[in-house]
Amino acid sequence: MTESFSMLAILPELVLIGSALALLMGAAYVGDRATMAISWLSVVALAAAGASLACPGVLAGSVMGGLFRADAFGAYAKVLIFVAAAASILIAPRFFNRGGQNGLGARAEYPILILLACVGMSIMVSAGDFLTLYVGLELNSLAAYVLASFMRQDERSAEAGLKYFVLGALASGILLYGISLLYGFAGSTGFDGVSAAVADGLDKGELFGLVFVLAGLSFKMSAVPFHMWTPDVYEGAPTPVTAFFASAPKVAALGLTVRVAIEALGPAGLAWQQVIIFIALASILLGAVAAIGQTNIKRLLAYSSINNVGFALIGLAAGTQEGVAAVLSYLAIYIVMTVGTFMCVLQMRDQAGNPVESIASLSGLSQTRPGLAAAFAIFMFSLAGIPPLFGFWAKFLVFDAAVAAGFTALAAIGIAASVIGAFYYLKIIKTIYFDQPAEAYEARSGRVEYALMSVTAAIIVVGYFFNPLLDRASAAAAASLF
Amino acid sequence: MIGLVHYLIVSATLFMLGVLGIFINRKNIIIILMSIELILLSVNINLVAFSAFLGDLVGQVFSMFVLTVAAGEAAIGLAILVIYFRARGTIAVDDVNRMKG
Amino acid sequence: MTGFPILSLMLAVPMAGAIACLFSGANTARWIALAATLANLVLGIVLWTQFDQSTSAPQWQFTEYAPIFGRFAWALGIDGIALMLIVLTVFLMPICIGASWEAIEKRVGEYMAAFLFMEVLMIGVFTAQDIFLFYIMFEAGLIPMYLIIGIWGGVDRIYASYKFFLYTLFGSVLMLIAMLWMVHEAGSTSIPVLMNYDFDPHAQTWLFLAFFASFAVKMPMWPVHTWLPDAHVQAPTAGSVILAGVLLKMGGYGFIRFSLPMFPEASAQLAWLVFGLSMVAVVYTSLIALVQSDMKKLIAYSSVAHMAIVMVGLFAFNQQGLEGAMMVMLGHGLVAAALFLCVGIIYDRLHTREIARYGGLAENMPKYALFFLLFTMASVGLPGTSNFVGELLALMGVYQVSSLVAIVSTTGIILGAAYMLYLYRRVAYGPLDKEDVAAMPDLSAREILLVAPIAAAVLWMGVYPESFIAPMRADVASLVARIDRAKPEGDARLTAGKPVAKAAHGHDGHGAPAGHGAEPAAEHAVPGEAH
Amino acid sequence: MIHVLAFYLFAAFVVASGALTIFARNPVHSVLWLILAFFNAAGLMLMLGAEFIAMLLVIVYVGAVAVLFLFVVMMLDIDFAELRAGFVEYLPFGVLIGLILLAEIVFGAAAWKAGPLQLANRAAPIGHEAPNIEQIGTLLYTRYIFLFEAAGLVLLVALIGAIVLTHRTRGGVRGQNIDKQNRRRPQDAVRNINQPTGQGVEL
Amino acid sequence: MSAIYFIVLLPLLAALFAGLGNRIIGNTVAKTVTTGALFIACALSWSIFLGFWLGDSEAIVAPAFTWIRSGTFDVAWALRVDTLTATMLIVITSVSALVHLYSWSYMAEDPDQPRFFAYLSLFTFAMLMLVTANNLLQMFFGWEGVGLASYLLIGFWFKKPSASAAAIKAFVVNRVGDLGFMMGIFGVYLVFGTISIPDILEAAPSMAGSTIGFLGGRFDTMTVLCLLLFLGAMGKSAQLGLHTWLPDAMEGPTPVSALIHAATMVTAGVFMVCRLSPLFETSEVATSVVTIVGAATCIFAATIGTVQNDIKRVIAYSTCSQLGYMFFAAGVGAYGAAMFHLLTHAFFKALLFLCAGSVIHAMHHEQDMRYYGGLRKSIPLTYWAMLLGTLAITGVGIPGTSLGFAGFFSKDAILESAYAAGGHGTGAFFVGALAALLTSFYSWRLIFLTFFGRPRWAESEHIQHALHGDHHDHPADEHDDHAHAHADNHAHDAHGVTDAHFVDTTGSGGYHPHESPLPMLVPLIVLTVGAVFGGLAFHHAFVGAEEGAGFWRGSLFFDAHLMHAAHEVPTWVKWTPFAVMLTGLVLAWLSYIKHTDWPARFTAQWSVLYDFLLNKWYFDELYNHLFVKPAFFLGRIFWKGGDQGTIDRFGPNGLAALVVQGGKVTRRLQTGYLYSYALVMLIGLAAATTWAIAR
Repeated sequence: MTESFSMLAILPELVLIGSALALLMGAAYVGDRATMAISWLSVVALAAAGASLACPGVLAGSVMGGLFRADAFGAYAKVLIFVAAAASILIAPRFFNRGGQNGLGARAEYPILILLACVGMSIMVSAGDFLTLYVGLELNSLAAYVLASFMRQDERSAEAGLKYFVLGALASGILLYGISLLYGFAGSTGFDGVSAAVADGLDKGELFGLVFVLAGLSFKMSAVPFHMWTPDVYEGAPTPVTAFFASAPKVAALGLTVRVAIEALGPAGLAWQQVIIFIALASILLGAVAAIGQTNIKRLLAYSSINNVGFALIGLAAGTQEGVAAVLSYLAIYIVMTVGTFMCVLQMRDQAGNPVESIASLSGLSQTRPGLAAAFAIFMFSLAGIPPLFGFWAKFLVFDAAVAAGFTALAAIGIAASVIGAFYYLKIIKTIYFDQPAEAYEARSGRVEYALMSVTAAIIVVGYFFNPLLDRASAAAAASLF
Repeated sequence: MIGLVHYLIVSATLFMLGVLGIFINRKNIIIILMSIELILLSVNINLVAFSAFLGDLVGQVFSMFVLTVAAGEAAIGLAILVIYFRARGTIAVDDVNRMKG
Repeated sequence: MTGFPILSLMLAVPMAGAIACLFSGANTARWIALAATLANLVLGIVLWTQFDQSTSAPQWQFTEYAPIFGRFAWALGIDGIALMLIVLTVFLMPICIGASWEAIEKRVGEYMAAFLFMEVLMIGVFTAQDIFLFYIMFEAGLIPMYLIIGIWGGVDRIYASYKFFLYTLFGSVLMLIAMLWMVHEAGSTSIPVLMNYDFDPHAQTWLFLAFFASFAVKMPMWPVHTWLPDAHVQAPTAGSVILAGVLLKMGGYGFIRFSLPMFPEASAQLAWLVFGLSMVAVVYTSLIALVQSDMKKLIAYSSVAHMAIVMVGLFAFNQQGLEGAMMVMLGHGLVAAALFLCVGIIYDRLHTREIARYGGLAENMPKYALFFLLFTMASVGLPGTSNFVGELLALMGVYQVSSLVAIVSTTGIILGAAYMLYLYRRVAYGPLDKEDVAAMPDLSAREILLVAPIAAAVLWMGVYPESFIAPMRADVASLVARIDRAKPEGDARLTAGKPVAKAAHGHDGHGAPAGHGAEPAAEHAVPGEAH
Repeated sequence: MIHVLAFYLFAAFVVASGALTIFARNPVHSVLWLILAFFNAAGLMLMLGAEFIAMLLVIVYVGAVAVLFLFVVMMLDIDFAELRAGFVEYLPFGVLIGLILLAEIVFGAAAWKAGPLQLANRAAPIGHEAPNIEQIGTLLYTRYIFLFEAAGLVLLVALIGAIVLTHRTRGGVRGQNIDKQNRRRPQDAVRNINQPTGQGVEL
Repeated sequence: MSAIYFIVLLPLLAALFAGLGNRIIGNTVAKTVTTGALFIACALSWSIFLGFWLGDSEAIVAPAFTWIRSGTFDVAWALRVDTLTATMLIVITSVSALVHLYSWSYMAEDPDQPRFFAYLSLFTFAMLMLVTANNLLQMFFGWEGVGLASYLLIGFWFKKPSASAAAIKAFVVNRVGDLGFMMGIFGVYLVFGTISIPDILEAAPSMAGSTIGFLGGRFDTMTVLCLLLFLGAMGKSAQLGLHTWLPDAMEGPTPVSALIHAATMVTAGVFMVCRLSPLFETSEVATSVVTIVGAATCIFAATIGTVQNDIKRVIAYSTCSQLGYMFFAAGVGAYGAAMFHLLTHAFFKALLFLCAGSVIHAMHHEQDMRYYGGLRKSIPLTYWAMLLGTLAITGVGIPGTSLGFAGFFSKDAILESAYAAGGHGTGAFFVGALAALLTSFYSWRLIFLTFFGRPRWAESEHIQHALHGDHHDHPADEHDDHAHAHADNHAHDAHGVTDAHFVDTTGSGGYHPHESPLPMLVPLIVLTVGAVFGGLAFHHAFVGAEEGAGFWRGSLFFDAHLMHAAHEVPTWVKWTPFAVMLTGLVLAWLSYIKHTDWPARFTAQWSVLYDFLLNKWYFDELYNHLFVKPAFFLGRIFWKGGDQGTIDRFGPNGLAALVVQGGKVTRRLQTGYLYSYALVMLIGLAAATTWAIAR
């Protein structure tokens, strides 16, 4: 292993780390006055990191003795992560400046923590070894714990952070325990080694390790039954953070799960597929059922994200290259929808500019803010998976993969359950379009939010034209795992 | 003789104690944090034991990383605990349920 | 055919109109919508006239193909069956716009946009040559309809809109799974290719049931019809018109385009299910229609009964049944649409759909009464009107399969007469003793412009249905040929006659049946239709 | 023999003190039990030949983490008497589940060596030519250098997090401003005046 | 012979013109155009008929254009003219033209005259389409078209609830018959592969004796087909079981009753059976059924006719009864006789109805004969016309000679044929004879009650209203006993009878009926001519054993042997009709002239029988309980209990409630407590581990 080679392979991470450190120094010296600049610089850094993926030699394959995989799969996931992270950074200043009940104002640590979380997620999706996985995951998690309780004087934010932390730590404990079992029984922490070990028969210890690892990863993905933290954390965390949680870490966690499942546990397919199928169906069902009756939009979106993870996992359950490609496409579309939806949520502010989260306050939005209402409706229909919006295509792909792999019954049950999900998305549209107008929201929208909302909505509407591109990208990414 | 399985049993017991510690007490969040440390300890015992019996150093290296991260986790956890206490004035587990449903 | 992408243009025109409507004021939106729908009507007529009906013509015409969507393609093309349904759609759309001209006062731009979008999707459903493109268009129709019912609907619009949406969605999703399976099996997303692919008969049953779930809800068939009365009643007039006029036809179109040609064995095997449900539907919903006190609900239930006749026609596996089913769909599209318009016209005046609130309208609204009567009679299936031709052929078709099904389904004409005339009696006949009813003015010029074209079409279709059957003939024939291998045997099983028996009767000479042209009794082969 | 005895001693202590950590009423006691558990665990590790990890455990955990806990417990001036004693109502159920899980894990763990030992997959076999710490060091700084740095980032995040969350500027506290101190010049601070006699001093 | 196009289309064009022009063109134009068109059509029809009667015209088919083509099913619009059609043409156009004319006066006060005339012309068009049909479907078109016109005309005074109810009843009951007709068409197509009438008639004998599966059983093919088609005929011709609509149809204006419910439409069934006679001849069962149904209807309707008080209802039941004659004539194979009776019946029954209309007109829309009496002096022309009509219907004539009124020839031909045919025919003969007795009785009863005795109209509310000058001019309320609005639609009211204080010495209450105006009388006179001489003129052609075949020229199944046999029946058979006619006359005379207390005594003595007859054998009640009420009841059950109570409750609503409930449960599980979250995770983990162990 030549070091220069490896350094190029981790170029995106290096870019991020470097800029995070530099910006941290800057923030320490200039203070919170520089928040805007640091935010934009962070976005630039993310863009640079993303762009660096295009450098020749970055996709070096397995480097550092198998610890790190700089492949197309990782690159694909990283692009999604960076995009989502950039969006979360951009929308934050306005929220913290005006929305913080405690008047703390925007703080420079926010973009930096996100950058560091991105480093963690980058490492996660490129992990080729359980040790890499663990470090990346913890880097991300620690930043996430902090971000969840970022509005530290807000009781709910603190509670969100606390719950997230405790349960997250428990989950990583479970994960670690599983890793230790796998290590002991497979004799290696490397994915290749584990793969080689499970290839010649799966003994009980390895199976236990597998179960524990999947349980730990399920927590990260917020899949049932390890989802319990999600609604509370989504509700309590500051909205930009929630937007972040709902997007980038989902990609990282799902990407990681896919990689572990295929690269490390691939030969034990039959075993983990059953677990994943159960998790997927349970997530779809619970996400749909529990969302009904929610009154808080962020909470509802939390259940929605659980629901969506279930759908994405159906692609993984297929266990085929096509299925993995479907998961990746799903994630891309999901990111666009989620970011867009949260842009809409961020514009829910009362006349005084304070954030509003109750669904009832959306009543009659179509008459007071038609543009916002239309965007909201587009995202809701899309999340419900109604064509011709792009969200349908995401579901289409995973079900296609499942059917192709012979899981027709799974696909049928899953898609039938999606109808339940449609119910609560419709409820929001109903509130927006059919009900009598409630008190109007603040008329002004943040330019960034509005732009992002419009762009994402446009993508959702004309998404099918991206199909060839998306198909090619996700197919290439998936191919690198097999 | 003392074999690997002995260590694994000790570790599993510790693990279960840690997990139990999280949900059986209503008293104090700090104890929950300590339970987490117990879980990590059990993992470390596992790793080191496997490392020794496999004759492979990776387990010990892994264990070091776990230690490092655990320290960081503890710091963050306590920080969150502190701000929670500041905001709510309590750290009783029973009181941490402003958000539910 | 012409290289000009007329089908894409027919989709683009209302699409552009819809976007324009979203951003314009009320009055502008109305005119934009009218212009767009009229333009599409013109295009539809062009399409009809340019459609090659000769026997040597290709089945699929005006085809377009552009693989721009990755896994599926922008593939359009029509046969005669689709052509007629498109013509129906473009014909009804301007009428819908006109019907909403004054009735819709709030959020006109969005309303018109929803309707135009609806038109895009309806035409899209009928033109799609790619199975996934079809599905997308098919499902997408839920969105505008949901909004139309929910925003501009009646008192219980929210319940109705939910029910409409979720019911139909639930039906459709299983179909998607079946489609995915089929595409993997056959390796093509092209509908024409799939129509000629022979699926394993065992798999066909499942596929058929999955498609059935979708189309049966859409049709709607008993017992999954209950969304329809609610949706119809709560939708604004034009919404009901489109629902009854075109949306229901998508189910029938689905059966004719997918279920029958793709799964002939399963269709034959499960025909008893279709027949059973349809027979129940005819009697059950007709009786329910009899006791309704809400006009729209009554007509909605009558739609269910009519659609049941479509179903029996479709599963008759012969030319008459299929053409009859298509004709019922077209005829019902016109007649139910017109009846909803008629209801809408008086609803606009009195703002109630309660039948008991009306009475004696023939007195003060003679023109209205005339049109209403015409449509009532058409709905009843009076010969000379559109519905008769279809019902006759459909029932005739199914009679060749089962006389029992035919006879039970035909009771629909008795019950249909009962509930429709009972409705007409309560609305138009009787003393004009309510002041507010008496104060209602007769049809305005705009309203006459709405109903008169439908009336003309209803009569045209009744008197010279050849215009409508001819374009479909070759396509139905090829479908019949396709499904012939699975054709169930009829219950008639006619035996040969014993003409000798007749001689014993003892009459000779003058008694010989000497009909038109007394040719000697040539040996009369039992015609092809009878085995 | 001594080996077995030592194992059981350490094992018993680590389990017992772990349990007491959880069940102790007073959080301070809990922390102390935790420390004891760490010590015994370090003993177990020593027996396994992982000297460095054992030392690390004592230094890092006992020296830093546990003390941190203790510090926080003290700092959060909690009225321990008020903390409700007792356990949640579904404790038996939870414990039952826990025991089942434990039994299952043990069952699974006992399967070790049931299959062939996977020695071929080892990434870093323990050599005998160098002491444990040296081997670990070599490994850390070569193969695991990237992750080692990343672990540093983890700590950095923890640092930033802790500061971001808990640091607050209190009113009334006079902090030291080094920059200001450094910029201070004598002419700013000192005023030379010719003090006439017989007059009061002007301050 | 393209005249046929004009004959058929003129009424249609006139109808469209009058109907669409309606109030724009005004009454006079509408009346003139429609009546004019009908008279032209009538003239053309007679020219065609004469061609067949006297000349040697050949049957032709005048094609128009394709109607329905589907696979091998090919139906074209075409107009067929042969003797049978020509006969129907003259019946239809003549009666229609006369009724048009009659309505000028009768409907003079109605505000909706263009509509009325449009309907009349529309009816005529439909009827013509029916009789000129060359295939079963076009016949069905006409069939339904006349049904529509009948519906519209019965409900012409749509403000009266009874009228609109009667209209619906007529349509729906007819639809029951149509169900059979449609099934018959389907069956014919299935069996023969075509529905062209000449083709199926030609092919029919070859199918005799074959069997077909129908509703799970196996039956003789031709029997099934014939009976299905006959069901249609029963509905249209108000045969027993499907007759209930006809008496109610009298709610329509009287000219309508004359045209549709006496002369033309109701005979369509007979026409159909005759048109398809070769088909029916292939099935003995079918002809037997036709005979039995006809005979049963014949006697059944006659019994009811004897006790009705409404003048129009008496005639309506009489119509029903006469239709029964026609059917059993057809059933025994005497199709010529059936058609003959159809023809003569058209004249005398139209005459009777129009006369009744004239009476009603004179009596200020009083229809109850109990309030008539002694009218022969006030309205002599009507009296004489009606008397002659009655002589015709009762079949007065001298057996063995060629002297007699129209009904004499036709009814005797039927009875003799029935007797000659033997089998069921013999029974039909006796039933027919008994019915003839009753016919005679109720016809004379009508005459006596109306024109003889003392005036009894002082009690009539209608007359009262007329006298008291509640002159709201709405004929729509013609029969409405409890309505206050009443018509003074006639000239005589204009000159002040209103002031006449009535001294109830004459029973007239001071009201003096006047004879109807000329447009009403002219049709009466013309029809009287037909009723008197129709039989004499045509009996050779229609039923003559020798001439018949030459006249019909194969347009129906003409059984010359039977006709011969009919002429040679025993003398007592020939005299029976005469005898029973006389008996009926005497009975009526005794009851209503001589001993006017007899009827009251009879009703008192035989009240059960009387009520049974008065209530029309309780058919309406039976159907009401058997069909109408259960239909509404079931409808409500299906709606409330089925759709709402079961399908929705357990279907969408049930699922939705289940899901919502599930949502509540899951939300309750989401307690917000850390430890419960951890517990759930633990349970998940334990479950997965258990699965791993068990695997």
